[in-house]
Amino acid sequence: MKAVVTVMLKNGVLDPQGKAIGQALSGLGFDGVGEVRAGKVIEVELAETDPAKAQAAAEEMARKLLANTVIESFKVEIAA
Amino acid sequence: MKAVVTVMLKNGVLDPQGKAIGQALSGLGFDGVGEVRAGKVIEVELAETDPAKAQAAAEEMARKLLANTVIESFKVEIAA
Amino acid sequence: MARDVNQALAREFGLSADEYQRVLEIMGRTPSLTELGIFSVMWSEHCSYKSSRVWLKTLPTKAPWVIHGPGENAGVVDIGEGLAAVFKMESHNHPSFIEPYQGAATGVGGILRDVFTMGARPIANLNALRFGDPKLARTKRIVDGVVRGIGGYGNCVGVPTVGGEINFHPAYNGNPLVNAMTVGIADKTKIFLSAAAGIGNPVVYVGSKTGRDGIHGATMASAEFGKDAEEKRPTVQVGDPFVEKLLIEACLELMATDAIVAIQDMGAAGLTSSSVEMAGKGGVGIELELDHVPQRETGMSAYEMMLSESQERMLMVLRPDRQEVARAIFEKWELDFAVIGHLTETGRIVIKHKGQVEADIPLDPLAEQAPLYHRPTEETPKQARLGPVADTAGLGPALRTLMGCPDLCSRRWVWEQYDYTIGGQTVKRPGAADAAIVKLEGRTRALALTTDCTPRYVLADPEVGGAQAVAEAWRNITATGALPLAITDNMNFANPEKPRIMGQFAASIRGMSAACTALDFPVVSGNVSLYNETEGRPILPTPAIGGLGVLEDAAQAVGYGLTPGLSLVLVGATEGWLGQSLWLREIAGREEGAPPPVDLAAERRNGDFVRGEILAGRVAACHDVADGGLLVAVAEMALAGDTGATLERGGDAAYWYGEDQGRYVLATTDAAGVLARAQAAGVPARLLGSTGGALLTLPDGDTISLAELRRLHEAFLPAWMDGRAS
Amino acid sequence: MKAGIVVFPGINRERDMAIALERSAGHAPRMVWHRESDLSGLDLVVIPGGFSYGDYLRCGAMAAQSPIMGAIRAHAARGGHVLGVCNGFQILIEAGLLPGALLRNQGLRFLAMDCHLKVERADTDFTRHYQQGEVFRAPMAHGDGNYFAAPETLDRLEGEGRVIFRYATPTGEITPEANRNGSQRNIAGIASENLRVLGLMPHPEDLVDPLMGGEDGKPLFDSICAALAA
Ligand SMILES: Nc1ncnc2c1ncn2[C@@H]1O[C@H](COP(=O)(O)OP(=O)(O)O)[C@@H](O)[C@H]1O
Ligand SMILES: [Mg+2]
Repeated sequence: MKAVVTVMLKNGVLDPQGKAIGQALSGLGFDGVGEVRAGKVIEVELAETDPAKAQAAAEEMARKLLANTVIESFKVEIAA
Repeated sequence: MKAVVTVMLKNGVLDPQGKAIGQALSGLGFDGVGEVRAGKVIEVELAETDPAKAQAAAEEMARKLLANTVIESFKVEIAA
Repeated sequence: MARDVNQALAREFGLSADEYQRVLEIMGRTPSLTELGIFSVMWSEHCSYKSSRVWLKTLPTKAPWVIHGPGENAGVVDIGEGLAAVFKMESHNHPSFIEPYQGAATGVGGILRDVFTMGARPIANLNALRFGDPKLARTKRIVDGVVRGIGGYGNCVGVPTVGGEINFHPAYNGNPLVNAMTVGIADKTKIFLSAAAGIGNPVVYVGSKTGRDGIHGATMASAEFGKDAEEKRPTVQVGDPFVEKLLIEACLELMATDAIVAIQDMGAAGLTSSSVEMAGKGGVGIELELDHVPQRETGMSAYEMMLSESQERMLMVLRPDRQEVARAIFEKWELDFAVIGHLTETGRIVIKHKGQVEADIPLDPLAEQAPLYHRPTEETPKQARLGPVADTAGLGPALRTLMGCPDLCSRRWVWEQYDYTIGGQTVKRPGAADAAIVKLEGRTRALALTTDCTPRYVLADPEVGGAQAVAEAWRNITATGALPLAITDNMNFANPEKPRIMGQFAASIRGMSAACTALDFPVVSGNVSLYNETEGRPILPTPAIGGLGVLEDAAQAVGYGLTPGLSLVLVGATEGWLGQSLWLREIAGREEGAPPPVDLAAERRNGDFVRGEILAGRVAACHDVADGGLLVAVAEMALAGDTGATLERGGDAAYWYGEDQGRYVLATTDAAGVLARAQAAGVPARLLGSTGGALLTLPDGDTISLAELRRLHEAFLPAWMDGRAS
Repeated sequence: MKAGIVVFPGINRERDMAIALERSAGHAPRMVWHRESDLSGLDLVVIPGGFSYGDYLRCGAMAAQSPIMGAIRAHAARGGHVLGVCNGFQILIEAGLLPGALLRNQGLRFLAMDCHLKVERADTDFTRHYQQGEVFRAPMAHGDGNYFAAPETLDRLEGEGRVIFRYATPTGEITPEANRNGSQRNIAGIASENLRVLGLMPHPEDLVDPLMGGEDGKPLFDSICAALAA
């Protein structure tokens, strides 16, 4: 299975990259662009075949390594 | 609406970051970790209320700025 | 892969009909796809130097201190105390246009490997960059990517980027130049070469895995690949500086043992050129089993593996009894290590894959019958010497404009993205001296490093321009007090099949040769990049020069920053040569005239005099007079030292902005002594003024505060690139 | 004093650090490969700058998870001294030995330049050879040095006197212009509660010799060597 871990900065943590992207988009002439947040996505191929176990394993990976929970939150999705 | 743009390296393009993360996960004792790919996710708040138009705008943003289409591919999802 | 090998395919691979005929003769049969691939890359311009070789051979390459000249992965010179400097420059122009970040990054990675493959620890990187018109959005994107890429790679591998140069000109709009230079240090008795030896010895692959990166695009674009075409499309090479760092450490650790017989980086045309060159140079045969090549992707064919340009890989021939020692070192550094073949006595390269022989080529004819062209040349017509030009601007306004223009403004925005202090040996940083000064760890000895070329001179007169580029590199090293030893070059030109372009190349080489000989400054390595043109628009001919000099005591090095209470002395003759000057272009709006002549005898005499004064401790600061002329040189010295200057009255725009060659500005407490000694040595010199305060007082009495000058000088790049006032 | 420099794959300022330590201590430190687990006998453990694991994912994240961090934690718990510079600071933070986080520089560019640091406390083992409030110059070279922590954490750090260095002007003012990477409250270096674990972004080790352009960084190494001189 594949686990897709999305890691975003928590609310309240300054996101200079998101801000810069937002400014650049407006500069390119895109209208109506509001807040922009930039994050990371990590796709992990897993040998595990049980979705629940895969989910648990990926969450554990996120807590231990993929996200820094001081500043980031994460979300795990399991795909076949 | 919110557009979520996910940008990944194209298949076949070396992903040094994914490779290093994969090795680190194995080193942490996670078993059965296969290929790991690292990408970016950019969430853009849009004033647009028509999902189809939001989709088209976000794709345009991805092509113009968010993704480097020489080496990256992207995917757009629209959330309410 | 179901492609018939025939002349049409050979043509797609870049081989001419004659060249393909020669392949058929050598092989005595129709080559396999893999064989054709090997011939095409080995006989490509990049690997065979078929258009340039006849001219390169005429460059002076010898001196008592040259240990290895051109022909090895990098040049090697004796720098004293049992040490050697190993250095080379290489281009990554085309990849940097396609993908600026990765193109520049992998350019840095590639030149680093050329240096550490010889047993040297890299201690400094430099670069020479040319970009298009700053008014174009595309130029901005390329500058951003290239600068980030050079920093991203160099900073991560931990080699300081200490110098470089940047020009802007519309001729580079569709074809930027990214030339990267690396300098390394080795024990001069422990230089590693690439000639394979020892029949039966193992051929070992180390580093990253092989993917389909950068495989010659022509074949891949064809329809035969069907629906998986997208998957198999050649991909841009992505650099992994982390792996490169591990590779440096692992290779240097292995080089401290006696395991290595020969070693070569996998650069352009990866496994093909490294295996062919190692076996060819050693006069042995080589057999590879591609099944053992570490692979990143599945289903790769022999053709793909042989042509892949995946980065961060090396090929070695080891002593068989040291194989396990070597394996342990690479495993410690978590790098792939695979025995992929052995040396044979057949004189052939044999490639096996999945039980099949995919290629079997005799090595001698592959090398010896490689095409060699004496392409027709056409001389660039001499430009008339520029007549008098009226100065409608005045000295002060011109200075304000020039100090802020893209070609003369501060490069701080660039170098602040490069780690230039890492290693703890950087004695003169970017912006402090005419050449970067990097000390040798644990010693007082230091190297002086610079890159130089003035393409507008080369366009106007390729021979003068070629000589000028070498002379300027020599002058920049001299201006720090160091003794210039040798150069590397990167010959960037347009399409050599056009006689005018080939004529530029030939004339540049003539000029370079004359300067190298007159200045005892031989060429020890280099690179040629041709076909730099887009839609028929050629780049300016750009023979970039990377110079290296040595200083016995780093403490003797001088920079160009002024301090108060000094006299300024100009060394060298000033005629007021405005032809091809920046003043003419930026102030008068004209690009014309003959470029300033280079008098090599005067160059040498003036430089030797200046170096002598510096080493005698009589000079507090020194700057060569280059782009922009004398007044710009003085203004740069004032800004670097945050100290003003008052210039003596007199002189017109031609005097203060002319770009006459062979000149230096010295700041000294002993002007009378300097002038007397100059006169005795037959060197023209005159008092220019004195230093102090926070103003620059111009020869016409006008004044400019350093604060204003600094604002103008620092504004352009941050404002252009980041929309930020400096 | 026995110092050890921990080398993770991708670390690249270990030689600079060794030069600085040797200049102050008079003898060379020990290089400790990241797979070793024995730090016994060391008074000072130093994690130098560089790009451990390529700085991929997050700077310092992977090194912080490596087995030797257990030994470094134990050393700190025993009251041992630890110094983390640049990537070393990022690793200490990722390992939880120091609080907060280091984000991308504001402006999103790598910054290689001299900065000025104001010494907020000259009474620690790392800073005694400076004067209280003294300003010294140090090269910085990083892409992710933007110090961040929740307001409570910042207040606690300040309250406990654990902010050791701040980015300042050459004359000691704490201004936004002096704070190029955008760190909260201009924080450049912080210490643990017992003041024995110090992390900072700039590189005092690259300014310990007149030939490097000055000796502004040397007092830091003189301080720790004197404090730990046996
Ligand atoms: N313009 C030049 N001037 C002098 N030597 C050159 C020049 N171009 C190439 N060489 C030399 O030719 C050899 C092959 O260079 P190159 O093909 O760039 O090496 P690599 O295979 O490492 O890329 C090297 O020894 C190089 O120094
Ligand atoms: Mg090479």
